[in-house]
Amino acid sequence: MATIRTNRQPMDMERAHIPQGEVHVIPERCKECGFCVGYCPEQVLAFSQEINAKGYHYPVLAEHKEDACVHCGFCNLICPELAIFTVEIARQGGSGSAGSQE
Amino acid sequence: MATIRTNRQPMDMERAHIPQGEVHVIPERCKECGFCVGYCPEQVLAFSQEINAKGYHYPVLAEHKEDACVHCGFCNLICPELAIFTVEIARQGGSGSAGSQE
Amino acid sequence: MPAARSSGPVQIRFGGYGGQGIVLAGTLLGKAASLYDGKEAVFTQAYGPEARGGASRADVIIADEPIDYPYVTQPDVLVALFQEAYTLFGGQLKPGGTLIVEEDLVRLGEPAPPASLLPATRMAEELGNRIVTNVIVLGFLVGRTGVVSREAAEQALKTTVKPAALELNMRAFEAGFARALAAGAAPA
Amino acid sequence: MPAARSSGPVQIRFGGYGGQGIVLAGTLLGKAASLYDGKEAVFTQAYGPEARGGASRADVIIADEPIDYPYVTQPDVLVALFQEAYTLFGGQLKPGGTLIVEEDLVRLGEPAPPASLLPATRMAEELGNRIVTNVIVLGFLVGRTGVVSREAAEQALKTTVKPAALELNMRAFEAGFARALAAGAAPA
Amino acid sequence: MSDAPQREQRVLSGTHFMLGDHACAEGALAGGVDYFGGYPITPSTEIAERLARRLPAVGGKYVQMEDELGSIMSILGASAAGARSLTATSGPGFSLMMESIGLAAMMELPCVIVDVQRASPSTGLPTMVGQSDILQARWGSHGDYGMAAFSPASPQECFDLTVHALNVADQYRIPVFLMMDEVVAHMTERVVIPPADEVPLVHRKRPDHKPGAQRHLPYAVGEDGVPAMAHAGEGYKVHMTGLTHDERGYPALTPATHNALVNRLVDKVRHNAQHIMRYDEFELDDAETVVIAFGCTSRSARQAVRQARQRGAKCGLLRLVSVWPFPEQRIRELLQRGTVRRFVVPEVNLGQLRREVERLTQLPVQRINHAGGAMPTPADILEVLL
Amino acid sequence: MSDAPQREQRVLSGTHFMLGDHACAEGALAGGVDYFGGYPITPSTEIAERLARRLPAVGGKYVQMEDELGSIMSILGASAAGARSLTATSGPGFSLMMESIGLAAMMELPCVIVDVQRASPSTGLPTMVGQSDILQARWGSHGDYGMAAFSPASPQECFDLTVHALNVADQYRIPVFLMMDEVVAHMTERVVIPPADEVPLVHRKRPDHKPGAQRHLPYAVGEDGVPAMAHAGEGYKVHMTGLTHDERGYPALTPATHNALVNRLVDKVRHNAQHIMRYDEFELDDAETVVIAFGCTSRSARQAVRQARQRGAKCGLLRLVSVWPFPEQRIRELLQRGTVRRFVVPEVNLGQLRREVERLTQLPVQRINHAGGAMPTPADILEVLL
Amino acid sequence: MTATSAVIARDHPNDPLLRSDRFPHILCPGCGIGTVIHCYVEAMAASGVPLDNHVCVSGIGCSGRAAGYVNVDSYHTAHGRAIPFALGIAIHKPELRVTVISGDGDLTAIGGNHFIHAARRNMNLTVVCINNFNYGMTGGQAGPTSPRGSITSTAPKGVHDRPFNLPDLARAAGASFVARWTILHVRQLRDAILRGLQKPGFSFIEALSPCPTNFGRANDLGDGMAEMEVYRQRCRIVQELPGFDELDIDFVDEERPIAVGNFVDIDRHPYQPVGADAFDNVPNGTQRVHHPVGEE
Amino acid sequence: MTATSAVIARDHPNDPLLRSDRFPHILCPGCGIGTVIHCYVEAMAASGVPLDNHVCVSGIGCSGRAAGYVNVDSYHTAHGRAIPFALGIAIHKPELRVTVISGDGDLTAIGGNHFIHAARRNMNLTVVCINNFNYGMTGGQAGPTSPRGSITSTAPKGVHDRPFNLPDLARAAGASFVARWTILHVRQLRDAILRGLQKPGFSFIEALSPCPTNFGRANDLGDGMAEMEVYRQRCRIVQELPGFDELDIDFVDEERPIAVGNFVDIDRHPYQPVGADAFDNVPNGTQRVHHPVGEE
Repeated sequence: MATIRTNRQPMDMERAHIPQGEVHVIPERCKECGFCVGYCPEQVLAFSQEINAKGYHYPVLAEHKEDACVHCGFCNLICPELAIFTVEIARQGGSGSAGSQE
Repeated sequence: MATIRTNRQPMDMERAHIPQGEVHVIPERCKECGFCVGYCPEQVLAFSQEINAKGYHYPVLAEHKEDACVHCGFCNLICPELAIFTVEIARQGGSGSAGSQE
Repeated sequence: MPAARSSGPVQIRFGGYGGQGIVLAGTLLGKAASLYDGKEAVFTQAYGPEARGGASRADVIIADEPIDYPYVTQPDVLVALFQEAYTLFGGQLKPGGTLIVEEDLVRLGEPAPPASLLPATRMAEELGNRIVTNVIVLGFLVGRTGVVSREAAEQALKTTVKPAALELNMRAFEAGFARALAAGAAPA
Repeated sequence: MPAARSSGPVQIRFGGYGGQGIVLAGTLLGKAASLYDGKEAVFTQAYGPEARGGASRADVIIADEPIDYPYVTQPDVLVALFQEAYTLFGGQLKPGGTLIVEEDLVRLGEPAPPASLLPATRMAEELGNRIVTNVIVLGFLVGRTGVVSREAAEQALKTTVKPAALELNMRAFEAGFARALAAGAAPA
Repeated sequence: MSDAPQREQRVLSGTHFMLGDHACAEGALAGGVDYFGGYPITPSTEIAERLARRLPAVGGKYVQMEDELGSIMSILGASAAGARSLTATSGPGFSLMMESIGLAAMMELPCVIVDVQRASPSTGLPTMVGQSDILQARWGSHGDYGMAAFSPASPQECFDLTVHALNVADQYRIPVFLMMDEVVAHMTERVVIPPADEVPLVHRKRPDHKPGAQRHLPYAVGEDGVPAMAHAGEGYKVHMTGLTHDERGYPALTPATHNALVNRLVDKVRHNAQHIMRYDEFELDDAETVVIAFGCTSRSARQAVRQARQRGAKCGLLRLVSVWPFPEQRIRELLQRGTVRRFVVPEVNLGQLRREVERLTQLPVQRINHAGGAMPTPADILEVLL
Repeated sequence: MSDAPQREQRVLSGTHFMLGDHACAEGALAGGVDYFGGYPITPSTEIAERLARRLPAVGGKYVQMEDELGSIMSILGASAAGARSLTATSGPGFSLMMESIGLAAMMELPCVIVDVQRASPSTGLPTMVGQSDILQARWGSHGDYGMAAFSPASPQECFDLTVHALNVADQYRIPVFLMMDEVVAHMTERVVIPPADEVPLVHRKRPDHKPGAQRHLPYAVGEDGVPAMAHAGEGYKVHMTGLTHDERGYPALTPATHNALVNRLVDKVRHNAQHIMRYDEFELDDAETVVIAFGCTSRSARQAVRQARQRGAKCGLLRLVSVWPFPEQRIRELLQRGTVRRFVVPEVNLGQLRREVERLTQLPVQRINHAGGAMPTPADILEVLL
Repeated sequence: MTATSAVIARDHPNDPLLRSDRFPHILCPGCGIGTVIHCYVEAMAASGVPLDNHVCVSGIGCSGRAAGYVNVDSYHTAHGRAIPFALGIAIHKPELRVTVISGDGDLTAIGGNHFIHAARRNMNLTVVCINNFNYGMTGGQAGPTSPRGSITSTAPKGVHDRPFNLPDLARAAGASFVARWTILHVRQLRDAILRGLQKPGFSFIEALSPCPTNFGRANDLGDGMAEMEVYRQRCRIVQELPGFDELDIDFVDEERPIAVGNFVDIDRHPYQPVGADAFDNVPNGTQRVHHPVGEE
Repeated sequence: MTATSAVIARDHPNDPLLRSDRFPHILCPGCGIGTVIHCYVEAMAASGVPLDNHVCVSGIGCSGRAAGYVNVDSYHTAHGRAIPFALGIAIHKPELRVTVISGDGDLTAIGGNHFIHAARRNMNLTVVCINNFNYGMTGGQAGPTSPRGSITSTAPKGVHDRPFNLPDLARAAGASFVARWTILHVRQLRDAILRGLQKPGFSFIEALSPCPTNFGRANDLGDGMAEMEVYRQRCRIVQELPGFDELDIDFVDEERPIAVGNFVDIDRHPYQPVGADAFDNVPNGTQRVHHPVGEE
């Protein structure tokens, strides 16, 4: 699925500072709607191979995206199940924000 | 009460021909609202001295207005009681349409 | 006046048209009896859309004992303030009952029954305001029948009418009451 | 299979999740019995918003006599098409009743009760469309228990399924039925 | 029935394995319904859904209204224009229809309202069974009025009684209620639909004079108390009002007119109760215990009676097919036999119809109640019978 | 009662010559009403008009709603926020309120609904008397639920019973109906309003713990079956639903929960019937004929009994002040004396409450009915008594 | 020379269009409901639709009595429910032209939901709302059209909430023809009703009318003529739907004009019930059409 | 390298704002109601109004379950009647900020009358209408917001009548703040609700949401993502309320844009109940105010 362009910039994004986020997931709440995976501006997420108790594939970090989260909060707010959120952490070196360069 | 100027010309009025009307009244229907008397464009009408069975003064022809009705139909349509109407008659000579010259 | 003096219930009916103030007259009468004469009283009136512009009625029952059935069935006293009221209610008056009519608005017909004729509207106009026609009627009724005491009626007026209008109303009541006395009836 | 051959009512419960088509399976079974086998049958299912996405059930009772109470209380036959259905309904099965489970989606646990294992989803995929999982299950059930005749079931299919899909459904029924026979059960 | 071209078969003659709700919808079609106005509500929605598909295909009209207030008023309007009309709802929607049910009774507009009862009060258990709108059906609108109510116990009866309800509504010009319950509505069983020409249809009485020939009096009645009905658009210049009215349909605001009118509205049903009423007897001949039940509960009751008989208990079942009129006379007859010792009334409510039984007898009336969500089982009833 | 500054006297202590509708409004004020939401309808409008003037002047709120559906829901919302709240209507509006009455019962939101009965069904005779919503008050909403209904026979009782109705609603958290009738509403008599501190006020039970201290369970009950009520805005984080619910107020869609809940709702009234109920006895001691009457009709009945006694007829009157709960037990007691030979039930309807009497006895129950517009006169009743 | 009598008549030429045996009607002197009834029956006669194909439906209230006075099939229904009743007739017999005449309280307070939904569906209905700014039948309570500041029996110190702009509401809900006139503008009113009768879809005509007994007496408009004078002095005819506030009626601010006119006249496909035919993709778009209605 | 797990959590930071013991909720996968609830609780927390002063009221239907999931005083009332229930609370305790969250069927079909009247009065209420174009709870029937041509269980051949333009209807009825967003526009949606919570008077926020189980399945929008993609491709943000037809939502015409935005934001005096004070002649006029809401 293609990266979506939301009509506006992510809320906290500033040119001067791109925060790094850590993705937290509550697998048992997930119903695999795909909103977080589909609309993460940095394409950080993918579906799990495992299923939860109800049989749903929940979000995990996509390949090579372990450091790509910019803590924009979009996945958190759009999740209808309150099953995902991000926490800001100290930015580590690396190419994590590649996805935002498209 | 002053003559009203309705926003538009009476329906059937044409410069070429001013019809003459004969006013018919059903006194027992009248409740003396005054709409016909108040808004006759030719000020043809006045209130009766007599009252009907319910105690209301109904419309009669005003002094010197016996021939002034131009059969515009306004009194007919505005009467909430269907207690008055006009009938077109052959125009007689005289100063009947003085009211329209104001 | 027999009905008024009896200890049984007295039924009074006012018949008038809108604007004549019979509802207030009835209320004042009932209030006078109930609150200031230590009697029982109930007031009722007719309601209904068809009644508009037509005859309406205001009924009072006054008694020494609690009143069960609240409606006037056969008036001991009938006050007819215009023609239609007399036409409608005249036949219901109890034999020997008291009939009071607006002298200028009611024609009793032939043979005319015994009646007290009261030019209430004219009297009100003489007092300066047609609006007190009803209180003149009330004063006359009290004077003529004694169903309530003069004091009770005046007290009812005082506790009901707006202060600014009280003086006029008291004069109206007095005018009606005086006319009744002049006509020869003795209050209870 | 004792329950199926007895003249008393037979209670069949399908447990599955949305999309597995158990409502159609139950309806077909009831229709076959009721319209084409000359028996009495009633079909019921569970409703409710909380049921969405969770386990649902489709129940059929088949009998020779009119059926009064319409609900399955203790299934003679239980078809569990995914784990939660087995968990919920497994304990209700009548002692000695028939248990049919989706081989790939249900783990029977230890000690495993006697059960017919049916890889219905896989079989449907082999036939080209998972949508006929339910008809494979039906074919197997009919072959395994004989609660309705093969002819009646096929007739029910013919009068229910859209013509374009009939051939696939008939193959699916046949596949399920054949597997039951291969597994050693004799139809009635 | 509309003359519009019918692109599908109106009467689905044949033998079907059919959901109760769908059988009701097919009964509406076979019974000649021209117009359905409705609003979705569980567990009646399947009736609307089936009619949304089927009714237009046979020349009828389906309108999904904005609410139940609109639903019932639209079927009354359609009825005034000559349609056989019907709506379907459940408890909360039924409550919303109460005001207009009074209008139907007062204007004498035939209509059928299906109430698929669920566990109540309020929102309750929307997907589960109740039988607790039975007294509401009788008394839910303000004032006294005539009505009838039927309660099917099977999908077959959902079909049959919908037809009957439409006939009764038309014949007596009253609102008729089909008091289904969720069990019956959501149960699939064999339903036999007769050939179209064997569906019994009774239609409303129509004026015996042409429009314009004489003044039409919309509420003039003969001995049977049912006025002939002229429809909108036929030239009779009908007037109808929910106010107390005279034969002309004009407001006549007097106690005497009101008393005569309302008594006539009630008498239409009372005097024809034997024609409207339906019930079913099972093993009653020597019964000492009489079970009185209706709708889904009567299924458990029949099974319980059967089982109790096997164990020697002298019991029988009076199954109410019509709940209103209530078969008072039949029960009095049973009582006159002198063999009856007690009544048992199982219901999915806290004891509504048992009150009617209590009016008729001082014998014990035992209640078996569930407030809703589940019907009494045969075992529940058997326990009381033994 | 609101703490807002009161610019007028809330309790109009003293002796008045007052219209029944106005006495009801003054009862509402004296009974502590904070919120009135209403919609005009004859013959209840004078209640609204008086409260529109008086309520804001004592710090309360009057809202004229868009319809009766809105009226009742707004008083339920106000009740949830802690208000003593009331609405007033007449038959057609009462019918429209039926759905939400079920919500009031299910959520256990105290409220008082005044129904000034007029001649019905439908629009009927809007300005004339009826008593034909009495069974509707009991059964008009879908399902079973607990409620109470009072029927005043005088302006004084309009005052007194409005206060009592508010108390009962609060104490048991049920909808309470004041079933007035047009005669009583439009009658002016002496009304004595006690000093403010002598108006008997009973308020709803409140949580015995502070918000946040522990989890608040909105529907946890003790022995009396009535849950303590926390209000919106107090921090208890209440949840309420019209669905079948558990102690937390959460939906709990099982038959067992439903059965327990609905039985509790009904038992709140049944178990406290003796506290809620009011009736009045007149000349009953040796009565062979017992007249049972309520509202305006009881006035004619009392007069008729008085007159019949004068002529030697052994009769008496059981005047129902509470119509629901119906005084079953008292009637059974009367029956046990063995002196009663018959009952006479005059009503301005076609025989509604007489059905309740019939449930309790096989003695003759004679009806005196008028469908509406006029009440039975003393002579009508006397004729039957002699 | 003193005033002389007009010709004394016993019948009115329009009597056949009316249930004239019921005249005089129950409405008060100075009330404009009779005028609206008169405009309706004239429009009906001029519509080209046979009289037997006209149906009139009313709700409850003074204006709700209208159905009882017109000599066509007519139904005086329940409070607020005239529109769905009319809808049932119109759907079952599409050849009939169904007109709803009722009051502001009936149609837009208790009946507001049916009003907006019938407009949304673009039902084949002509709805004439006689707006007299209060509940007349019950004695003058405030309603959703009572102008701010007006005195009523339930707003003794003045109405606080703002009234509906009914033309704007009707338009936003989806009506095809929307007009407002007063009963002083009898010809325009009649012609607007006529336009409504001839036009497919949902037509809405608001007719402002005095209620001297209740609204008038409480608001220094003591007889019908006083309110008519306000109309005469303050009404302004506009051709397009004015802005939201420009449509407000305000009796307190004496400078404020009252906008009247045929505001909306667009073509949009009228309602059809759920059909056996597949949805035909009729463009949803609308266009204003210019007809010289009421502008003779 | 394969995908790696994120941090596995048991609680969500917003759990205290929710009745998290009831999660997972009963709503279907791909349904957007949970997202709206999430936006509401974030707006609530950001509003500056103490949490104890927030009240949430819902009607019946899938969206009506919203009240059951938010950890404030919350009432799940009767179908269509959330607004008058909320009104009673708001009038009796003006210090509370009452939000109504419910569905399109609940608020604008059966509840349409309360909706327009609350807007007319300019009640202090924030009304969030989750519009999923059909009745979800009962299985996908057509409603007053079902776009023309959409397939539903009661319109198997396509809906014929046109849907409401809810923003235009709300504006014409009198709302002070009117917005429409989709659940893809989560931040704008949250901020619009926040604006509603902070603004006196009647705020209306329409939140378009997928209903994959019913509406989606019947209309080739088979899962939530399919409908989200429509939103992504076709939504256009506009600043002023567009014309009537421009607000229409049309899933048949794939070229048609869907207008979203904060359309109306005006100051108009909020409702007060009938008061003891005389009517104060607050000007009725309105003015558009410019707040950069939801336009971060």
